[in-house]
Amino acid sequence: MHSLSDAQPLAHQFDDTDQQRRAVSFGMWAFLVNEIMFFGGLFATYTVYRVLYAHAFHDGSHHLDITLGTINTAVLIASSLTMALGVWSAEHGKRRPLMAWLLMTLLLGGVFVGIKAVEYHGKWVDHLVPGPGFVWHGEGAQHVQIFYSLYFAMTGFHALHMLVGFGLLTWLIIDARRGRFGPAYYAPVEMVGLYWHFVDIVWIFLFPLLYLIGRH
Amino acid sequence: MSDSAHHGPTLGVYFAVFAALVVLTGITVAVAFADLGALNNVVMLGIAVTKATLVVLFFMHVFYGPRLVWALAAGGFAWLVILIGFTLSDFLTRVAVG
Amino acid sequence: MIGFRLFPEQASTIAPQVDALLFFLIGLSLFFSLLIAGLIVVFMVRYRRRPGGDHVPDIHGSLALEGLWTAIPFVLAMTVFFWGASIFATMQRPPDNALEVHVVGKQWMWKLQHMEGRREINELHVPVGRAVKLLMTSEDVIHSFYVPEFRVKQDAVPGRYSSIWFEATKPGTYHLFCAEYCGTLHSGMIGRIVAMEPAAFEAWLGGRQAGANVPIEVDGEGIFRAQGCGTCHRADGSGQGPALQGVFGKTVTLASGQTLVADEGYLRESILDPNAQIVAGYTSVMPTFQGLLSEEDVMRLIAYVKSLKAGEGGS
Amino acid sequence: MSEPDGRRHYLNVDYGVRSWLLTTDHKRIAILYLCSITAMFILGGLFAVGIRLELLTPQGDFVQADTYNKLFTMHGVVMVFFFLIPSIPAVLGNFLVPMMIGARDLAFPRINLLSWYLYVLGALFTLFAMITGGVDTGWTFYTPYSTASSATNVMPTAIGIFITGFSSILTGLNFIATIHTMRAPGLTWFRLPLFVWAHYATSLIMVLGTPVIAITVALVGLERGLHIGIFDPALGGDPILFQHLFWFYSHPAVYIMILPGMGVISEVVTCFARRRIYGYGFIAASSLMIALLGFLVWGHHMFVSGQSQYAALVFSFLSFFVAIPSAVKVFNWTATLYRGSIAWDSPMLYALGFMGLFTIGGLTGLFLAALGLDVHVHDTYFVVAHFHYIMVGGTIMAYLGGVHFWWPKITGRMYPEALAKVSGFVIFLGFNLTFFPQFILGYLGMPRRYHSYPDEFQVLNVFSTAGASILGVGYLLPLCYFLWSLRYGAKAPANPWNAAGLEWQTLSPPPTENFETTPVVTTDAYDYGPDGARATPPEAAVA
Repeated sequence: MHSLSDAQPLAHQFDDTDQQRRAVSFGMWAFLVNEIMFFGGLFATYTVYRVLYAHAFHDGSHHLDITLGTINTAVLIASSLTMALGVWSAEHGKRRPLMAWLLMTLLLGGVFVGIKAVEYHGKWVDHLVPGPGFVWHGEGAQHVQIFYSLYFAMTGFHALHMLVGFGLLTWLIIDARRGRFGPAYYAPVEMVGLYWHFVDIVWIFLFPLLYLIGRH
Repeated sequence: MSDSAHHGPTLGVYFAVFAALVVLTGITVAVAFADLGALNNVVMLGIAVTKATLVVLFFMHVFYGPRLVWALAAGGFAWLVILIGFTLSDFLTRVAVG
Repeated sequence: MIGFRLFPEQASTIAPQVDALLFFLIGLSLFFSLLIAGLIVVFMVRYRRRPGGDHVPDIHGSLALEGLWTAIPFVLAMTVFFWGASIFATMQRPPDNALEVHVVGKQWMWKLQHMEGRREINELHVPVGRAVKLLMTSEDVIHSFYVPEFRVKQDAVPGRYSSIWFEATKPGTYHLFCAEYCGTLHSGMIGRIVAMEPAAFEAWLGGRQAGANVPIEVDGEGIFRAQGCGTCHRADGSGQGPALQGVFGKTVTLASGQTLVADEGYLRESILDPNAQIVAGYTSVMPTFQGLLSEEDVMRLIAYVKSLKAGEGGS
Repeated sequence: MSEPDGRRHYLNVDYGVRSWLLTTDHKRIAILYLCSITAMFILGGLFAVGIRLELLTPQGDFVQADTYNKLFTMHGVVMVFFFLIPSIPAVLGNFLVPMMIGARDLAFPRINLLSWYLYVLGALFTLFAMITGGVDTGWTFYTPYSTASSATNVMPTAIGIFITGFSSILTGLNFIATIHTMRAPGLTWFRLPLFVWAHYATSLIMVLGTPVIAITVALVGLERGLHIGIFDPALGGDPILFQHLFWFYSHPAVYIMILPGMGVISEVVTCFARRRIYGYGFIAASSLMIALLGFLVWGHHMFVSGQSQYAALVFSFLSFFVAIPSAVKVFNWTATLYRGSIAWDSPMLYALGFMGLFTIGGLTGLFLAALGLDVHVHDTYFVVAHFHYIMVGGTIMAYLGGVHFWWPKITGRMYPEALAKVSGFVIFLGFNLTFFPQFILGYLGMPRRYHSYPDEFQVLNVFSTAGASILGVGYLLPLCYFLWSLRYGAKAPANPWNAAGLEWQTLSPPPTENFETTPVVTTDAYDYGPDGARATPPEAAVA
């Protein structure tokens, strides 16, 4: 009597597909608002310490690799584009392009996380991972450590969201292969798209706040 | 409201937004190396907000979507401002003890 | 100490003010609770359901009434706000001639020192009729210095200074509580405030341990020497660090171009984290004294720096 | 709970364990929550018994200081995160929101089930922390005590709260999407029952506030586990920042607890006074105002913490504004009684008890919002008394009133009315005896979280403990007669109270699909009409 999935063509609790689509879209947006506040706690912490320890934050930021950061920004923006094109393909019933764009998105996401891993490794080698092993030869070591604590917390939670996105994309690609999406039903693609763009937006703020401060 | 999802942007808009995002990323990196004093932060955040707005409006279809979604997206950012603003109101107005 | 009671003693200048607001609020609360409770009981009885007589009028609401009972709470709330805020403002501003006492909280005791040097643990002697200002910090977790009979309370926060003041009005012995939960023996972190007549206080201050009590700035000066601070902070300004004479309370310009007032908090930071905010014209050569100095020693050092007046040769 | 007449309803549609653990029916999930929060309430209550026994004597001789600290911490954690926050929304809200708006289920039934599993998982982590030694930080987890000083099980508790937070968020999301998109034809926003409005406002807080506490406890966990500096002053952090982030959620969380209770009161008072609610729009708007203002006042928990005095002024100023919508609600409920036809049934008695206790709780909130006065009573028993008047006198009274009101609908059985009345009086009496003396204790200066205390506070503490034992009996009574009623209670008709809400227009217990045909709404809420009769007889709508 119960449908197998909330995202079935029409779940029992809805009167029609239009109501279902509105509910799903609305729920997703409300979820993203919740996500804004989740990262919001980190952004608030960042802002306070940035104001208190501006100098140390600049010093800490100088040890981030601006080239890798910029490349990663471009990669993530590109993945947002491919995701948007994926949604467009689904909406227009183009099955093969849909799969291609989703795969491309997954690939670009993989590149992003790969580069992030390289950066993390570099910080590990340079003893810039906060904790007992943190070494800083310069002023305000404690405050620089706070910068790195926030760097790892913020990019870490962001990367965690990317990993969740990988799972969602994989699920979409499998379903797309089975030909489950078309002009009449592509809400899952659209919803994962919203999620992916949100994760992109978080990075759009993280990049300047972490990499670009006090460079002049 | 119900048909909103079907009136997404054209492919041209997607590529234009992508181009704008790339250009803005370039600008923000370039500006970071210029010394504009306090203006550095303003420009940096201004560009980030612009980029985010582009993504929200076009990639996430809010531009074409119902007002309710506008309200939700705006409400989320408003709450972020409350959190950060009121917290900072403490840290920025602390004065000497006694 | 004393038997059962329903109301705390008023033993400070601020206590009657706080209590006046309390009585106003109790009056207000009684009025509204009795009004609501009374109306509920009257309506319950008067309009209780009777068999067959189920005739109720169809009332939706009244804009005028809604306006009225929005406006009345608003006016009352604003009255209470301004009243409470004005008392708070008084609590925040110690008189200029206040005696100073240093307070360091730690799990689970209060360590106090008077400027004249006398140290106390879990006990504070103060004179009646003279404002006393506490400069407080904590060695470990957050504590809170609370004297109910004085109606004052302030958290002692590790890593920074906070402050309260009070003026005792009645000689006597009062409670000192830690009001911020601080671990196992939180409820054992209590003590006494002993308010004394001024003459008795003076006698106590210099009294029993006379000779053993050196003024706090002298203590501070000893630390200043022992740590070799004077090597760089020379009185004539020729050292690697700025001269400290007259620096307390002055506005200083930092290397970053910002300015700030050199208060206790800034001096503390400059000792424990010297490179955080360097005065313009100096370089970051000073080592940190974190771990080398206790919070009490840092306070003594600051007392010494405060005692250095502009134009005087240090030592 | 079998039905002799053989009619199919949500309870007898299937009996297997799987049919419960894998259900996506909002009504069954509500029952799952009902059982789990009742278990947590009993656990939290046992901790309270320990606290009150310890405080019977001043010396601290019943348990060790360490044990006492764990008792009040676990009492707070269990009651706040695992009972009060889910209580009305997850049980009554889950059951009733879809029914009140004429829907077959919530928008996302599987996510609803996921919420319950997250709740259970979070509870298991917290129980694990308690069984393996407990936690002693206070439910507030203030740093640096929680990150650097406490040697107890902070981590598993923090993980438990983190996970339960997501349960709460998902419930909120579900309600918001459901209320927006799934209302029955004709059910416009201004015809919604105020219970639904209250849950809508509550859900906004859950979605906007809960993620902040989640990330905050995550940071506490990171700092504690990896010794990275974020809040610990010894590592350059600022412990006051933790308090900001904590109260950004935890103050609005008070409204998560009380707003749904206010929703219950609006339903019960109208039904038993047979009156249209007085000032519908004002009560609905006041719920939203409380949700909004609730986010702007958190700093009033920090007046003596070392927060900037200017920030303190702003937070105090805004705090007084919350008093206004709360007062508006109480006045409107009272006005609803005027010239009504008031029945003294037990749900009504609970509702009136709520109004009295909430009024006292709300008014004493003014004492705490007033800066100069708060300095004295902050962190004393005055605060303890105040928030128990709101959370126990308010929320639990409303929760019990609601359970009595909807029990016939939920289970299809009537409970013994006389016993329900008795327990209502016992609770009211026991509650006041327990917590009123604490106002006096607080003003006298007894700090909260004290294991031992000066002798002069003993008399009032003895009163409090005596009251608590009466209160305990009061809470045990409903537990007994509700269980009894499942087997021996009289069968409930579809609408035992002759109430107007949509949920009463279907059978008791309702069928799995709630309504056999989607209802069409043509009237405002609480349409008891000039003659005290309902607009539509219940059986008509079902048939």
